[in-house]
Amino acid sequence: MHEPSAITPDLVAQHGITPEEYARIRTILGRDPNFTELGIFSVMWSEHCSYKSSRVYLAELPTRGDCILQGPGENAGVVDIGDGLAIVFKMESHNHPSFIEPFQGAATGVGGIIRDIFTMGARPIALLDPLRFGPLTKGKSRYLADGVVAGIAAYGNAVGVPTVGGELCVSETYAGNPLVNVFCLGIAPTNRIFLARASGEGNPVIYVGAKTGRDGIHGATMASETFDEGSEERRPTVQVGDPFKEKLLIEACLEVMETDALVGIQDMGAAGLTCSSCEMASRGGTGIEIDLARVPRRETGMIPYEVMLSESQERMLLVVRRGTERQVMDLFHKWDLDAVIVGRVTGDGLLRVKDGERVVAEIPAVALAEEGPVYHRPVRRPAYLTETEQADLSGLSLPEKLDQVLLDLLGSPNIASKQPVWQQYDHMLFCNTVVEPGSDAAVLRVQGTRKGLALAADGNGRYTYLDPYEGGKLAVAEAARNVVCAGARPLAITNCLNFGNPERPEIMWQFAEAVRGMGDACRALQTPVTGGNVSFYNETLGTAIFPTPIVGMVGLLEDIAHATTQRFKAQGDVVFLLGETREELGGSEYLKVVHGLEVGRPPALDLTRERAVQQVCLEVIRAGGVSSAHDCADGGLAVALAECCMTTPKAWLGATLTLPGEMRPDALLFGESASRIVVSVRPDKTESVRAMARRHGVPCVELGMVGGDHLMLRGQGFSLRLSVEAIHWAWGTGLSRALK
Amino acid sequence: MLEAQIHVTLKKSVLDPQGDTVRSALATLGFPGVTDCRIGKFMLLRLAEQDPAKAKTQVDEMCRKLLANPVIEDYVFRITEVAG
Amino acid sequence: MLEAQIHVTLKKSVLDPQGDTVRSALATLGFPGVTDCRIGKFMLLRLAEQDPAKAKTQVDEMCRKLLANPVIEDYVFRITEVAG
Amino acid sequence: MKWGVLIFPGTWSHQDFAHVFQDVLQVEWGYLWHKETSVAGYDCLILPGGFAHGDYLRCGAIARFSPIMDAVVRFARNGGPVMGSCNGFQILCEAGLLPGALLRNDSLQYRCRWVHIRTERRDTPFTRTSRPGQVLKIPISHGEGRYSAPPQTLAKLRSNGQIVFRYATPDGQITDEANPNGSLENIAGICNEGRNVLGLMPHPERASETLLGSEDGRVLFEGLLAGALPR
Ligand SMILES: Nc1ncnc2c1ncn2[C@@H]1O[C@H](COP(=O)(O)OP(=O)(O)O)[C@@H](O)[C@H]1O
Ligand SMILES: [Mg+2]
Repeated sequence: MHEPSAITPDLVAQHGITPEEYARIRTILGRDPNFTELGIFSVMWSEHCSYKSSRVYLAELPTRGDCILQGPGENAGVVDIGDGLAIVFKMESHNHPSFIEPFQGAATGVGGIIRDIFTMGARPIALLDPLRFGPLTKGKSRYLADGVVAGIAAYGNAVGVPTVGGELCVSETYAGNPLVNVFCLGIAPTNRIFLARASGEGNPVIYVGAKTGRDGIHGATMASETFDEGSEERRPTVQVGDPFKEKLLIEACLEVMETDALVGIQDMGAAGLTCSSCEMASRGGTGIEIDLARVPRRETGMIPYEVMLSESQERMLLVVRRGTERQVMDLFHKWDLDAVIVGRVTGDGLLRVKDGERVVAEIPAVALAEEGPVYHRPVRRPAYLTETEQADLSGLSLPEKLDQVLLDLLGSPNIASKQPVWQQYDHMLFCNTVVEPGSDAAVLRVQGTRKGLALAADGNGRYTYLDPYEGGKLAVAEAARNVVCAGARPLAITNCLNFGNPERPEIMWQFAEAVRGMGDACRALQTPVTGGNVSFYNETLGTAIFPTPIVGMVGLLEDIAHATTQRFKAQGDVVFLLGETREELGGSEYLKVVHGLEVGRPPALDLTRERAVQQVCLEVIRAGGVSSAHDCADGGLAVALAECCMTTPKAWLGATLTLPGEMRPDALLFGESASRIVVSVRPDKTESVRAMARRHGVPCVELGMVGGDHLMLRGQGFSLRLSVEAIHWAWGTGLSRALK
Repeated sequence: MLEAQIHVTLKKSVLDPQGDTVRSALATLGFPGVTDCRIGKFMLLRLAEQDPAKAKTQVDEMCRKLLANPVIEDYVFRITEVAG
Repeated sequence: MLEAQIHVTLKKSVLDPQGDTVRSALATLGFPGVTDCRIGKFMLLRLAEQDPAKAKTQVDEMCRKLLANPVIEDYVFRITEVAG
Repeated sequence: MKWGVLIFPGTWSHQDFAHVFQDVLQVEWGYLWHKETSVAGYDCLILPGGFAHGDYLRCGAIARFSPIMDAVVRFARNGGPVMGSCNGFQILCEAGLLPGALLRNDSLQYRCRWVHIRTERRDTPFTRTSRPGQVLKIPISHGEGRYSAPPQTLAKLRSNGQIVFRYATPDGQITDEANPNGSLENIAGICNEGRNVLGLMPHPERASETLLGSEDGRVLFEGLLAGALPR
């Protein structure tokens, strides 16, 4: 790359900088920026790094709580779980890179989120991978799905962080823009959390890890653009992940953190060296001076612009106490990692970049990191809503063979077992996994304590499309319900908000509403938001994806003995439904799979009721005698009950159940009314379950009994009977059949 | 019988962590004189096609469609006559 | 400058499921005429050594020691002069 | 009885073995860094799972040249018990301490799941307290675990009784469906002629507590803990 001789309006525009933003840059600098500075501003003020469109809304999310040690603003949130331990977690998207190169895009997404966690001093112990693709029958979507899953497996397995859960949803809406979100959780002593701050004038700044190449230059800017036909050409060099190097970085950084040398640390993620240096300085209220001539490089002839903007993976920036640099570098060398002093902390508040003696950029760090533009973009309620809301579902024809409908639903990719995915991920490393993938939430024990953690990721794009506010609420509620079913009290969330182009008022409205919904649900369920990620511009050729907020929920079990799974355990157990079923078919999987419709309103969610249902479920689990708990979500009650039957293969457990309710059988069986949980309990516990439900004012019906090798469901106007073997076959092979 | 010998390599600018690791392993093993190491794939395809010109078109298409990933890899190939 | 081009392939007797999978993927893609497919590794090493004969001895040793596993793999290589 | 757990760059199961030794079995143990050159003071060596050196080139190919491997080879030649699990098995094969090689799973995919393995031999220090034909429920987690060996090697393994574990159904049948990776003859673990070096793909350390789903893996440690070794 060559440095252009002049900063023209064209060049400014190519950097995604508006004329107004450019004017601000001139005011900040008191002059025109040079090319390197223009590049630096363009990445730091990109949507991806500056959150310029979303900031005003995110500010309304609840972020405080008794157990919250660190909310949004650092690399990841930190939550106190007692016993001197804290959990550190966050979710991020890697949608755009994964579309360009699914394997490497997903792999580097995993690498990036893991760095965010160990940067804080925590050992990463779990990953979740919420994924969205187009229908797997389409060649391109298949290719993307295969590549993404293989990339996550390749990186996660090699780096040694188990992937204990996730999501896989397919829908036409993601065909031109898949979603690859990755959640990571780590654990750290409460008194040894590290922040990304550069303090102490004169302290050395150390560069650690992989050498810098031309990878991913303008990755952050790309994440701030939609795809069109020209995207292929503007493609930056694809970043390739090196999980081996990352593993060494984890171990070496955690080892450095045990000394008292470290002052601040940040990984080089989006916008690489630029972002890590100016954010550390800005947060520390200091300046940083770095010399690019000392930066280890993989390629020759790189100009300062390229070195500053490179997104080469597996690199970290450290500030250490003066006098400890030798000790720190020796430690990295022990792990065969490059470690070089590239600069020092200054007192002038500037990010000063030198190339040898020559100063190539000089910008106030705060201006880059904190004073980026903030937009109140116009919002407008989308017109399609009038149509979808008014859809009349009462005239919908009732399928004749409801048992076949149930099998079809169980075999549809969104409901079918995701084992073909998660069996490719190590999900047991660290000997913590008490509940493996395949139940409502994964449960990990916390070594050295009696505690456990439950993790779940949820988000329903269709609901959010049909009603963004309710969709936002429902995502939080379902995630919380999932960890509750595992026996855990919901603690806090992180999120990843995947939306279209925020410059379109309809998209901005969807965003604003969804965030408002999430905020309300988080307040009601007392699960603050510890951080997250916004991914805009998820569009191809002008068509946006369904607005898809994904929630990563963490719950705490005070006693790991309460860990519960969704599967029936014993003949003779009594099955209860907590919560209420209404005639709500809008936005359901049934409507889509059987009738090809994505209309109506999503199920109504009463947050007070939701909280009460969750409370009852937790209380009955803690009281003992509960064999299983499973929330009703995609596919409704019938699907949830069928899923409960799938115990270990060849040890089938059916049930004979009567579903009360006076409504269309399909609504009763497959409607997705919120706030419902199926529990099975020992026969001697039925009275106490009823009593607890009564105390919380939660509807609680006894459906019947576990036993036999068939699932029998009876109700007003229907009766269906399926062998558990048939259920298991439909559900167990659904995904692999879709992939054939 | 025709055989296609295909070499698929990472593009120059793309990081090759495997090659780098092997290079440093070789250095530790007493071969410090390896200044660069890149690792790619080598594929041997037996073809039913008898006409070398047609085979060439086919193999090129196979490479573009499946055997190489154009985003990060380059490929070259040769068609030769081998004993069946 | 000298460059070693090394081919490491699975021994004939060793099953190559990857090759088989690629072959059947090619068939599905509309190339039924691939009767066999074997996949191996291709390595390019830049050498500091200037003497081709010495380079040859060195590379052969590298292959025996590290680059190929004699239990399952065969190797061949060539040393060529390339522009630095 | 002191257990030594080796760490190569990229190893990841060492912490799990340490956890089992420390918290479950409560025995003496210590880590051995790959750059060390002596294993003095240890009675049994464990080569744990992971991706040593990223498993680049071939699994275990680079790790076998670590400085510590000379000491491991000497220890093994003197009859010291050495167990390699997963990546550790791959390293032992590359190092020539065990015959054969581990190739890419026939599914071409990584597999992490519970399997059952049948104990074929009780005349090793690791399996001597197991029941005849005991079936162990134990997890695997690997992308390259397909055991392969030339026919002569395989014949020798058979005639010497070196095949210690085979993938089996829960009731001990050796079937194709029970084979998770396409290993020859369902081989899950083998030992050397001296019977003191064991390699297996499954992870005994992950099956050492009922809370995690199985305690069957403990049998592999208990044999050694049961008392003096018959040398
Ligand atoms: N991409 C994935 N990676 C790992 N695990 C997954 C993935 N998709 C789904 N799972 C697991 O499969 C199970 C069912 O997922 P899902 O149907 O989304 O659950 P729910 O409806 O309860 O949220 C969960 O345990 C989940 O963690
Ligand atoms: Mg659920």
